[in-house]
Amino acid sequence: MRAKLSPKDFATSQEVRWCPGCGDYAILKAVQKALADVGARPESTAFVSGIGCASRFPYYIESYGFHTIHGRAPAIATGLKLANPELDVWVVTGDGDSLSIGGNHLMHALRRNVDLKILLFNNEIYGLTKGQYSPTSRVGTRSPSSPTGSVDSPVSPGQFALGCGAHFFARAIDTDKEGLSHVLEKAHAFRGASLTEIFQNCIVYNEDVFGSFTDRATAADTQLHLRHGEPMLFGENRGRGLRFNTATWSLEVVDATATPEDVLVHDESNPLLARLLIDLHLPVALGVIYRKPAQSFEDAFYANHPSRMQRTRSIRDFLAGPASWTVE
Amino acid sequence: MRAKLSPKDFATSQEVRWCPGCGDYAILKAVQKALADVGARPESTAFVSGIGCASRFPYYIESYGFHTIHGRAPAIATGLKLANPELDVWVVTGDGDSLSIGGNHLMHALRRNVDLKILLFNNEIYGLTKGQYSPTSRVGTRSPSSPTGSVDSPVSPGQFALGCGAHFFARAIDTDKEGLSHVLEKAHAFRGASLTEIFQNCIVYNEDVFGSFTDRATAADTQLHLRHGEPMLFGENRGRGLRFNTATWSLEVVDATATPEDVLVHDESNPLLARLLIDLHLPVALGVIYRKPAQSFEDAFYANHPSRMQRTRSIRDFLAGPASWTVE
Amino acid sequence: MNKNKDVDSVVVRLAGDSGDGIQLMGSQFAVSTALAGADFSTFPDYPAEIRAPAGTTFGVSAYQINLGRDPITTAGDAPDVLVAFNPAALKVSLPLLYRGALVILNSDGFTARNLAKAGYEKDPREDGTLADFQVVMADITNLTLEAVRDFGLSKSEGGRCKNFYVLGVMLWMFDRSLDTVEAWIERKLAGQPTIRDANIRALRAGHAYGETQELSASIARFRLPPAELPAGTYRSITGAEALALGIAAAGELANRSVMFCSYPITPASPMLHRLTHLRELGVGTFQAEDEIASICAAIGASYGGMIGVTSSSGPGIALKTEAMGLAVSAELPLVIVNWQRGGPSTGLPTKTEQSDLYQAVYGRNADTPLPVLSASTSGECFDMAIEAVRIAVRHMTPVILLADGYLSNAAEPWRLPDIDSYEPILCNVPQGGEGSAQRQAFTRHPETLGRAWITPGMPGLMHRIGGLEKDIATGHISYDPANHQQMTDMRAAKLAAVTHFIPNQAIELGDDTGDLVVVGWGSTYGPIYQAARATGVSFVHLRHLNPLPPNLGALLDRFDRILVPEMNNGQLATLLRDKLRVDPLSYCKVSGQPFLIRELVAKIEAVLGEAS
Amino acid sequence: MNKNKDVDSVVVRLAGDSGDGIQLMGSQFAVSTALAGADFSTFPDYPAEIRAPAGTTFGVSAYQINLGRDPITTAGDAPDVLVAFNPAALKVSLPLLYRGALVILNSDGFTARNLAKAGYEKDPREDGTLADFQVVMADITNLTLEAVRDFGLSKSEGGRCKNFYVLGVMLWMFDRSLDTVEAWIERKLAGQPTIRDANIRALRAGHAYGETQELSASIARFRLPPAELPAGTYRSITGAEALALGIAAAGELANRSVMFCSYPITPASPMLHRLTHLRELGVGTFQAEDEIASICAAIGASYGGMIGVTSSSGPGIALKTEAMGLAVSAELPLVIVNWQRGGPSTGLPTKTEQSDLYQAVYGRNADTPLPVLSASTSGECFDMAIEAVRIAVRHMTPVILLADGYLSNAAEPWRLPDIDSYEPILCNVPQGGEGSAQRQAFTRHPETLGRAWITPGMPGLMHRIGGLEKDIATGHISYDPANHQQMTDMRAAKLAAVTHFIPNQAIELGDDTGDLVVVGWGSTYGPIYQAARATGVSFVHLRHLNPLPPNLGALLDRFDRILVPEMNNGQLATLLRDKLRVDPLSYCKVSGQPFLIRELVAKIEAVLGEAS
Ligand SMILES: Cc1ncc(C[n+]2csc(CCOP(=O)(O)OP(=O)(O)O)c2C)c(N)n1
Ligand SMILES: Cc1ncc(C[n+]2csc(CCOP(=O)(O)OP(=O)(O)O)c2C)c(N)n1
Ligand code: SF4
Ligand code: SF4
Ligand SMILES: [Mg+2]
Ligand SMILES: [Mg+2]
Repeated sequence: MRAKLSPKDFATSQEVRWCPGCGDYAILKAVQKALADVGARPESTAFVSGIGCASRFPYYIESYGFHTIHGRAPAIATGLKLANPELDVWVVTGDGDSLSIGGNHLMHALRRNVDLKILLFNNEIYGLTKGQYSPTSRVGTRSPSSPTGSVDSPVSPGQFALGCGAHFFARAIDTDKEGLSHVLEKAHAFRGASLTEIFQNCIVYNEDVFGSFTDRATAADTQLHLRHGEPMLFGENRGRGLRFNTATWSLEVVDATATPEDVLVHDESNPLLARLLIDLHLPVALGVIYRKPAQSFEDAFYANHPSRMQRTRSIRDFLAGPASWTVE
Repeated sequence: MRAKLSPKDFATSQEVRWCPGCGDYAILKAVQKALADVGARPESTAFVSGIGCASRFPYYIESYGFHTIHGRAPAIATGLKLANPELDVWVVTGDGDSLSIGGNHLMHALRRNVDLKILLFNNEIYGLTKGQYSPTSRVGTRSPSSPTGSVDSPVSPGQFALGCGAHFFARAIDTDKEGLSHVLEKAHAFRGASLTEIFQNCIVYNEDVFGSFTDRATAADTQLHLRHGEPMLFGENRGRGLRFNTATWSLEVVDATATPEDVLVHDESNPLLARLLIDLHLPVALGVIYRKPAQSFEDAFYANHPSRMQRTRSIRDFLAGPASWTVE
Repeated sequence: MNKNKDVDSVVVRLAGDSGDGIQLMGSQFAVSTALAGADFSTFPDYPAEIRAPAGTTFGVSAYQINLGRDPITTAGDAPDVLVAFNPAALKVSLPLLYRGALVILNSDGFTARNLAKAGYEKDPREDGTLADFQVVMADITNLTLEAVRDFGLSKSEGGRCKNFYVLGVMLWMFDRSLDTVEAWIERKLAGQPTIRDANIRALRAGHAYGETQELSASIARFRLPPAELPAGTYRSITGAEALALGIAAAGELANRSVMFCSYPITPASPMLHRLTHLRELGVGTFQAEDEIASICAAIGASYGGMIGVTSSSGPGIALKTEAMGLAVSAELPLVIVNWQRGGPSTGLPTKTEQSDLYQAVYGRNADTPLPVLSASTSGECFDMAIEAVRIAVRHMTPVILLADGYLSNAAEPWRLPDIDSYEPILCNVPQGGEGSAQRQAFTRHPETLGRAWITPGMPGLMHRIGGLEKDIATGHISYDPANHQQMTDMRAAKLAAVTHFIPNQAIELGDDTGDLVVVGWGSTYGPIYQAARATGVSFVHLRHLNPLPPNLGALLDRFDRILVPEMNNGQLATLLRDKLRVDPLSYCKVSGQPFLIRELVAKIEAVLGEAS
Repeated sequence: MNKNKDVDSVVVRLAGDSGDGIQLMGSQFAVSTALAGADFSTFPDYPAEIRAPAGTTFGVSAYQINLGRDPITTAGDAPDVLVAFNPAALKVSLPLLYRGALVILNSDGFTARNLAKAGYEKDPREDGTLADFQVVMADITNLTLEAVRDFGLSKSEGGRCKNFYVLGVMLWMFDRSLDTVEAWIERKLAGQPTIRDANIRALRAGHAYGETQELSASIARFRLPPAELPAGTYRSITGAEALALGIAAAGELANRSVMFCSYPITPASPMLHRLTHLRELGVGTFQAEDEIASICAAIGASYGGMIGVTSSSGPGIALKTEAMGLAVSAELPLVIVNWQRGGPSTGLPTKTEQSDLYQAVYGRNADTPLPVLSASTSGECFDMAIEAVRIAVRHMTPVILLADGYLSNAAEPWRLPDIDSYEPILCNVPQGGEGSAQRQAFTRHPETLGRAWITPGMPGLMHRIGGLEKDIATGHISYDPANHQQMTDMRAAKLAAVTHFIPNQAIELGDDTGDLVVVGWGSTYGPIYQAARATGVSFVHLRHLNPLPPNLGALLDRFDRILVPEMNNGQLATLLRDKLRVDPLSYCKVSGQPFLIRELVAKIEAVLGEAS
């Protein structure tokens, strides 16, 4: 059996070119560690990205890497997976790359359930092009292209993914080592399309846009870390929990010490619960929000292919077609 | 006040070029009737379509019409709406046009809530290109491009729309005059992006794919016609109803005569209920499934525009810029 | 009149409603013709609507076939025989006919309603419209219903057999056996025995109808001399079939699997459909969500080590141009097949044109050179597909192969190739070499300038590629000015390197020097061949468009004048001016229809007439 | 040494980390220069990374400015003065300098770590690397911190003021007043009083530093003669600003609102940003989800009666080509601005190139002709924007306007135009006319061939348009062969019609006949102008690329040889060969950098040297 690799083994010689203080650095570290922890092999791992600051990622991971074109990474990764289903393929993308120009390919990769681990670095801004608002920017975002505030209502990556028929959706914060490692490992273990939204701080163009819940000081009250099969608790010594109000069809916070029986247990296979959790604002739901295994696209593709993409006959047998004749 | 127009007034001189027996004919009649009923004016109405059999629609409606390119109708209609927000703009599209190549533009039109009445003729097939499977085709669909059956799991127009943040989603059957007229009028009355999925029979390439619930004989048991604020009843003399099972988070059929109090009342503003209704198979939910008014994109755009797109100053005032100097 | 007419070739046109099964009838007639040893060429001409309203002129579906002694290279300028199922079919076909042609009409189709729909005020059968033609009228619908009476089919079901009834008549007229058609019906309709038997009955009845007085009295049967095709085994093939087979064959020659990624579009779809039946050849087909996704998936497949192929027609190719740039920059093999159609925009989807040459050669942002090939005949699509894959993997570059709507549907006899006679296709497998994997990935073969095809999964060769400019030596990102110049020059040199691997341009017909040479490309081969043959001028036909064959300049210099007929507004003429500094005369036809031989003959004679 | 140096022009280059505020400092220096009446031209040169790691060579951000007596048309070949904030900045800039140039170094930046990062084994300040230069070293960081000490800023905050400190020094060196800069700081930093005051303090301290012995002893101040610009009011302007203003002005001249629909991309974004500030001019900006949506929204806006404009750079333009075909087919006005950048693919996003000419002229499927224009200087972007809109609405066609990354960012003095001197832009409003609305919508103006611009909302004129071929008379869908030929000819004729409305080509410099003429287009205007001036050859610069000016062929025929310098691999040369049958010499530079005057002079002299 092969020697276990360390995070360093997944680092390249290339100088990292993000702005000092960019959340991408923390994500890079976490991914390198996760790859080592899950025992990934560099030669059978590929990182495919689009264009954007986030999409520079492949240059910094010692594996196969393809920095493609804006918005198309899921489509290129789909082709790669069809050519070699055994590869461990990660897609790294930004909120603009995946939800602006790339929305269609993301939708189809998700609904087909192609076995791709998609990491969406959501900083709610177009970083690389110098800070215009993105499809995840909140209404009123002031940016070079919206000096008086944006008017487009944003799309929610989670709601979008589930609407497309995604089988896996998780969330983490760039600098939350533990939470991020947890979802990365779960995503890696999932054979199918997984979308992991990572709240990433763009220190230059959208600093602290997630401050309301990423701030460590208040984390206990603002973050809900989900675990399948465990009660949804948060707050100081996990004193509060969530309950489903059947009258309003919504989640509400309850005193978990007073009425523990009311507290919902997280069921990652419940699509309605997932949708409620995605929209939750205080606390913000983190971890694996939805997970429902199903046959992956390439597995279905190969299962449906008579020769599993092998050449079992020669072109000779096909040239003559239905009817042929001979001329002496 | 102007003379009320009749459906005939919305017919053009052009020979209709669909296959005999195509569901599109019934939709055309219904739309012409609806336009007359709601008192639409031909000069302030525009139909914008993409490419496909469905997208031939504008040629047959006496109003302004733009038969554009494949998948782009929502984007072109958005520009038209920005140029003239008072127009009554309808987008006619097919399942391939809107959810295959056009998925991204549909998503953005919906999340921005552009005031477009989008009619999606879903026949679960690419008609115009001679019958290949589409993104709404069921797994196993045999077609010229999937002789042994398709392997892609389909996307649900309704789930997709809600996932994108749509504010209006309705459904009807091509040949169901009453149901179709009802949703067309509701869609017309909604200022914002409305997506109306019309189950359309492609008699040539996908005949009767919706037969299980469009068959008139069994309609009572297979169709649930929704009305906001009314109990969800169906079946012979509306003897059955739907109840929300809080344990399984799902809808279940109950005997409405026995336990009327259990029967859910339709609330079109409830997004969770909407998602349950969209996935319901027997009966199939028809009518306005979800409706949540919000400011339309162009209204927000104009409200945020200092001069509401009028020229209130001259270029003269802007030429000099921040600093200028004079050379004698 | 004598019962048998000896002719060298006959042009038959079958025309009716989209619902009349004309295309099927035509292709079956072609196969029977072929099996009897005649050379032939067909031209299916159908509307953009799936089933346009019955009886309308725009709804007419036609199938023209030219059969006889070889070389038959076009479907023929003008039909000698027309079968019209209704007035609309007569209306649109009549202008094409020579005087004296035989016109067979389905009288049942000539109802007042249909006459009106076709825009006939008077019945053309009575007002002298057909005076110049030999007319035969038959109540085909009724005769067919008669024939299939015992099967208890509904009137409409029974009526649908009439195409086979007419086919029976045609087969009698050309003295062909019914066997192949019957075998085909047996196969196709095995599932519906009644329909099957009814159709066979109709076919035989039609044939019998010929034998009997009614017809044989009035018209002659055609007797065609056997074609003098080179010895070998033949089949009838369309361009779509040949290109699909060629791609699969290339995979076998390269010993790689093929991933065909496409999005349906007229007239490219038939290739996708065909490839779904070649899966045992290691061919996979992926129907993507759009053209951008399809080329991207093909690029991903090539990156993964398979031969990535994508296909579309003009509007879809336009959407692929950004990704082509990525393939050029990342230096990945890829074949892009363009089945050209009438434009601009949606244009005339079912009509043919060759107006995407500009787009293929010049249609990308930045200096992004890539090889461009084209196929001249349906059968040649096979060889050009192999050539395209060969160039793509040899030079590690995307290659565009131009075909068109005419080739996609047109059938011709095709001599089965001996696959063993083809050179294997060699891939640039990593040579080891020194330096980092990054360096190795961008180490180029000295002659082809193709880089090593290193694919994910290979141990120890992990590296990064992308669309940013790369250092020519290390393969890492580089914005260095001098390096960008070197890389730009390298990309130009790589295209030029292709020149050393392609054959010299041969002359199809005529002397290798003289007053006038006609230069063509693509599906205009057929009509130009006949026109050059008729006028005796020299004829050069291009298959390699970018780069052009090494000797082409010298070859053309040996002629005083160059005439370039094209189904576009002069795109090859531009290319020749640009690359060879010659100044050809353009003869452009942009009507969605192929050139007629007589149009070309007239043009050539006019040019010869002018003092050079 | 004497304290004052009289010179005609000086080239200054400021270089440091992306984080050092070089670009800001440069543009402020430019404005102060301008206000003092000097002519100038700037060239901002920054990395693709937002804030590349400090101290790295690829992270160097530079701003070069050439100032002095007019005509200054380039940022200068080689700096006379270099300010380097760190070793990396020195490393990348040094090769550009002439011997004897003045080099000002920020000693604080020369730490061992930074020297290593820049790849210096030895300290260039000590190993003789700078022997040929006049070197001044100053602990700028410390001096700055010193200056702002009392504001109690953190070390990093304080350090960030050093660009203003250096700006102070430069203003002293060129004898410029501090007022404009101070005013600017007051405005921009009104919100942060401490930072504001600290920066002003730093600025003054830098200026004072010059006055004091330390500097004035060692180096000379530059005394520049006043520029001899034509009388008028001037401002400093970049191409992005000028093009934005031009589009808004065109809207005013046409009395229509403008809808600008775009998707951000380097280097096109600045135009989008600029237009968001012109909304009171009836300009709207829509940031679409991608390039396809942006051109489609612009088409929708034009269909709705506004002037639809979209913009991008090469990769984004590639995605727009399908929709351009729709605009050509539907005959709607539209302006597409392409800010060209280095390619292929993502290429070198922040570097300039003019390699999208092929794409603009030939880059669409089918025969889809459309007018193509280009801007030569930052200021000229204003007039060309108006010309583009004028042609688009006059002929009812999409128009491509080519600019590039250099123009987008380069600033120059611009004489404010008198808007009243511009012809109003007339729109093809429906003329009533007879026949159905469908017919009226496709009734064309006899000279322009522009159809009537009928927009939804107009009573009684409802009609249908689309991308399928249309009957030339009725405007209804038509697949008729003859009609398609007529429509294809009409589209070609419409492009040709533009020729009658554009000015004859003038000669920029030199005789109108002779041995050699240099032909340029786009942003190469500046360097070619100077090179032609220096060598005395004739110079022709094109603004109308498709169609070409009516007299161009005749004009070029009056010269024995034509030299075409381009920042691409010979694209204009192809166009001239194709359209004018001339055979120019190409001089190609594809390094992402503008031509240097000396490169062009050398080339011209070499060409003149060869016997013609
Ligand atoms: C076809 C194309 N369109 C536009 C661009 C310009 N562009 C590059 S990255 C980007 C968006 C980046 O935003 P995001 O995806 O959120 O990534 P981030 O930089 O924020 O990490 C854009 C618009 C491009 N490179 N290519
Ligand atoms: C860019 C482009 N790609 C592909 C096509 C071919 N095409 C035309 S319609 C269509 C799909 C039609 O399916 P759908 O949208 O469901 O409409 P339907 O015909 O079923 O009503 C396709 C693939 C095209 N016209 N343009
Ligand atoms: S711009 Fe923002 S996202 Fe991009 S590298 Fe800098 S901090 Fe990170
Ligand atoms: S193909 Fe299908 S959808 Fe298209 S017109 Fe015919 S029946 Fe209707
Ligand atoms: Mg982002
Ligand atoms: Mg469909």
